[in-house]
Amino acid sequence: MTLKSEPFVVNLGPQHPSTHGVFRLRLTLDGERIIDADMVMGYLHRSMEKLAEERTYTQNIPFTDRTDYLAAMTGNLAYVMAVEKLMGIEPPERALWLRTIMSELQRFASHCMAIGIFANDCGAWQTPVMHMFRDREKILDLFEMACGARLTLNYMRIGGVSRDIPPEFIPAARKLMQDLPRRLAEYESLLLDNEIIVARSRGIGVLTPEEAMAYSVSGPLLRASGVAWDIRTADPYAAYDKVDFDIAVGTSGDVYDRFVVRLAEMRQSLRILEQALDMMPSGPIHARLPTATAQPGDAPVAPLALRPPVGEAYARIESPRGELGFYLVSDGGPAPFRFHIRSPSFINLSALKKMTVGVTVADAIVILGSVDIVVGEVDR
Amino acid sequence: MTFLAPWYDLRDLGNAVQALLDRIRDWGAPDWVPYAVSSLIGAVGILLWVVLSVLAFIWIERRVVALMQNRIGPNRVGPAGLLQPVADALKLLLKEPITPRDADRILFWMAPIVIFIPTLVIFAVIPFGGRMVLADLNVGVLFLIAIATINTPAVFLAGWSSNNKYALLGAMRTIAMLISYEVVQVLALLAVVLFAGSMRLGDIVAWQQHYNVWIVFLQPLGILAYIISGAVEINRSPTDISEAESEIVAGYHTEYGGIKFGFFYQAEYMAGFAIAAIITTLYLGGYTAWGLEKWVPGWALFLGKLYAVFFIYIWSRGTLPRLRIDQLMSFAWKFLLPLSLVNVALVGAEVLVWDETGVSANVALPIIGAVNLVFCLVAVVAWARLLGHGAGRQRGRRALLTKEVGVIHFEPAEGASPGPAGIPAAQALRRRSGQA
Amino acid sequence: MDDTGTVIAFWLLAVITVGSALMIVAVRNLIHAVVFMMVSFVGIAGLYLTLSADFVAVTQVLLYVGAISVLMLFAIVLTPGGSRDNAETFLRLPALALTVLLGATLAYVAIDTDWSLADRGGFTDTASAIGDALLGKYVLPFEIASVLLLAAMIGAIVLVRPEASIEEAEE
Amino acid sequence: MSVDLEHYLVVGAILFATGLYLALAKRNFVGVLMGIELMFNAANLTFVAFSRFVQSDDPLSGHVFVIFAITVAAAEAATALALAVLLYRVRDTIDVDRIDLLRW
Repeated sequence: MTLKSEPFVVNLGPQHPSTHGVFRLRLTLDGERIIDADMVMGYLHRSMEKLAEERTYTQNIPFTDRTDYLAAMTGNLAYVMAVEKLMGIEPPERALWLRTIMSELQRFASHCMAIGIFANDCGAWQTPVMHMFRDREKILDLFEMACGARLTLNYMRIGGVSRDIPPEFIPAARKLMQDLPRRLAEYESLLLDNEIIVARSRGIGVLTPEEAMAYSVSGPLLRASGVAWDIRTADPYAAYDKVDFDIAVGTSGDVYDRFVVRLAEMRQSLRILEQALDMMPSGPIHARLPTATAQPGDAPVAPLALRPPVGEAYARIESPRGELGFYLVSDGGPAPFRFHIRSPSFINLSALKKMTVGVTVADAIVILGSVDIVVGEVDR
Repeated sequence: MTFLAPWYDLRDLGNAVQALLDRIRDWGAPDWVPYAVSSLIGAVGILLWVVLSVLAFIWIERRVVALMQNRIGPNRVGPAGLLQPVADALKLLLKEPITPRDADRILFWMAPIVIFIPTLVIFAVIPFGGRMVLADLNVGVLFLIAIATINTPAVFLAGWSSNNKYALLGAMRTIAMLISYEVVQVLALLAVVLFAGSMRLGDIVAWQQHYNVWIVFLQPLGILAYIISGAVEINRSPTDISEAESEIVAGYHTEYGGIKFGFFYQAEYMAGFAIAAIITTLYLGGYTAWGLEKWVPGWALFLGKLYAVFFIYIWSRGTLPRLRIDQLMSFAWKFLLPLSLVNVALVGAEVLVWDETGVSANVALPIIGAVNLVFCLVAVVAWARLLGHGAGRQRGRRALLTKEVGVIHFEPAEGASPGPAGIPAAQALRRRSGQA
Repeated sequence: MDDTGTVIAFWLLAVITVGSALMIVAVRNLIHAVVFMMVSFVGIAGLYLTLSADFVAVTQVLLYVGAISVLMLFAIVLTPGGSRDNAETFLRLPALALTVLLGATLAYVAIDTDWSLADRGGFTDTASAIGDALLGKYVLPFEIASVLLLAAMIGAIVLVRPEASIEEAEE
Repeated sequence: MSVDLEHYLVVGAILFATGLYLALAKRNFVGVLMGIELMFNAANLTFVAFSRFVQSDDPLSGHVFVIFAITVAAAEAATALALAVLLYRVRDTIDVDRIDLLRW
């Protein structure tokens, strides 16, 4: 005698309040329990990697704002680092420190968003998001001061940054540094000790270190599973080898730990920022670039386009979402021959099925929130 | 002047109505005329009050929650945004009434109306003042519960007839929750009835007035259980899982737009007021306040308390995340139900002892209040600990800080279950430590 | 019972009750049938009220409308989409004949018999009297009913428990 | 015009007949169950009507019986619907025509 029950297929998305963009999760349910989960991506595919092959290296920088639009700085940074690696350019010291400051500010802002939205997914009706936005806005103010934009920043340049920070930046940043730890303590006490958040996230969506590594997840997701892996320490870039900070590691690999790790990382970001503000040297912010003097033939390209030597390069950084890598192949022309983004959101998402099968719908939403995807980066 | 006096006695609007009815009777109208007139006045009065309150509280809730969220809230339409609810209502009225193609058309249109009625009918038995009650039923408390249950099929019909999966999920969740929390609700109210010895709401208020004690002081656990189950009934966070926005979009009313959604919205607020009114009447002394009702209009006291209770729900909505359905169900069945049962038994014993010994109320009530308060605190804390909640090991865990790259620190949380295809966590840990 | 209000109420409620009961037979959609059944139950509760049986009326709403109808809706949703019609079996005509006969007989008996009517007003307070009766004179049936409910509850749970968990329990 | 015992009894008779027809003729298990519930209600209505109108030393007994009947109906409904769900699981149908084999 067999028992029959009709599976119930629910499409979470592409239009759904909690898929953080146009991402579709096709759940097969038995009651409230998920027995199968399919991820359907591509609703936001803009063919960036192909488009980039038609544009010069400099023109590609704005694209990198628009993949992970919640962390444009780190997107910029990873791309220009790849180009610099390809061309063998060494940015000046001040540019490296500026990049560090901007990356950490961006990390803080992005984690604000991640945690706020995660709390929203848990059902806290907008309040944590709004509180987190308050602080994120202040960081965006700093960005506006530095480069005039708030979201799609286009700040990094190949060989440095687009412009130096104005004189009022450092005092404003220092003032913010004094404010933020108090706010952070507020969030920690508000959210970490919250019985309902603990009940909703403890022991949910567990990834063991083995599984996490097998799925190649990175960033807070990997660290929450107990693997102390942070590219800032493992493969230092910018000025991270000169500052002192710790890797925040969770021990249970569940949703709660991802959230804890992000909060701890925000504290570490503040630590890095304080050191960086103290240690920032003066000097040029841009390296001298080898200008393209001879244009081969009569190719219709922009004048002064950079022509990296033939070869390939992969540069990776620790973006707020994990290992963000840019792989570039140059055929010596003004545009990359191949442009590939190793986007952490996309790869972290691959573990979603593993985490969601067997839990309830409500858990799946929280797990998706804990992965912290940006669909612009998933679909590119 | 004998005729005018009661008209100006605003402490109880029932007097004014009575004066009017007496006039009508004096004119020699048949018996049913004053009866019909008083019903009409009551019904229209309640309807007006409810609609105005809902409009006001939509604005208040939005402003208060905005305050909690560092926002300003509606401030464009009218002075301080006061006309925003009116504008919203107009917008809903003018929207196109969309019916999904595969919906069950009749039920789809019927559900918003059906859900509207019981929430309105509840107010008929609520005493707003000494004589301001439309129908002081003999079985008032039972009536409240019975009418509230009509919501259940209405919600189900809304969810089912939409022919939408989110709506169906929401409807199923709502039914499961309402049925579970109804039991708790009944038990909480039963304890009140045991004290007052009557199911008539007017008698319960009179009892509280007579002994100068609000039942909340005798029934801390009861009001706790009732507030929580009330939150479940009106879908307010942390128990708003039946319309959990982040999970199932809007639950059973996902497919509803325009004025049909307006009905649901209004009904939800009205149900909130109904719960607040029940709490006020049964636990907070209704329209009385230790003799204050001699100077202040009773209905003003009542409304003040009602709005204060409703504010709790606004507050919780602005602050608390949502529980999962199984957590909420186990909260009802494992936590509230046993405690409510014990509570009822305790109250029964107390009332019995009080009756048998014949102690004066001045002695008995403080003792009962103290005993119940201690019982409430001890039982809640002890039972929560027993079920493994609120203990230190659960909460406030901070991340580990390390500088060593590539080292693995892993110990799975208690109760974490590996996924179906996963490596059991403990096994992985053993393997890991073996390697190290 | 000849005051105008009661008479109007009775006829209104009687029409609602009987009409929706007949609609249960007539409609083709099972969910609609359950809805009509709920309306019929509410109508019966109203009839109880005209008989000054307030406690019974409220209990009727609480249990039939709030619980049993919902159980039926649940049963319909938990069973396949295909069997949500409200069709009759081949026994339709014999059943119709039988029920018409039975209804006519009952009605005839009801009208024809000379009941020993009491000239008594409506009840004033039924709830406490019923409570006294249940815990006094009828305490044994009351206890038996509670045992019956418990048994039914356990039985229902055992019946629909998934097979797997039974096997697990046996292990 | 007045309303008397006979009126209620006739309403009860019609309800009972309707319920009986549902129980006899409907193909769906839930439909049959609805018929049974309707018959319960008809009986209850008759009880309450008698309790109100007929001479008795203990007129409220009718109400008490109704309370018992409702209790039994609740128990019956719960069990019967559990059976319906089980039946569907086992036989893939809740059509009473097709479950006449007297075996699972």
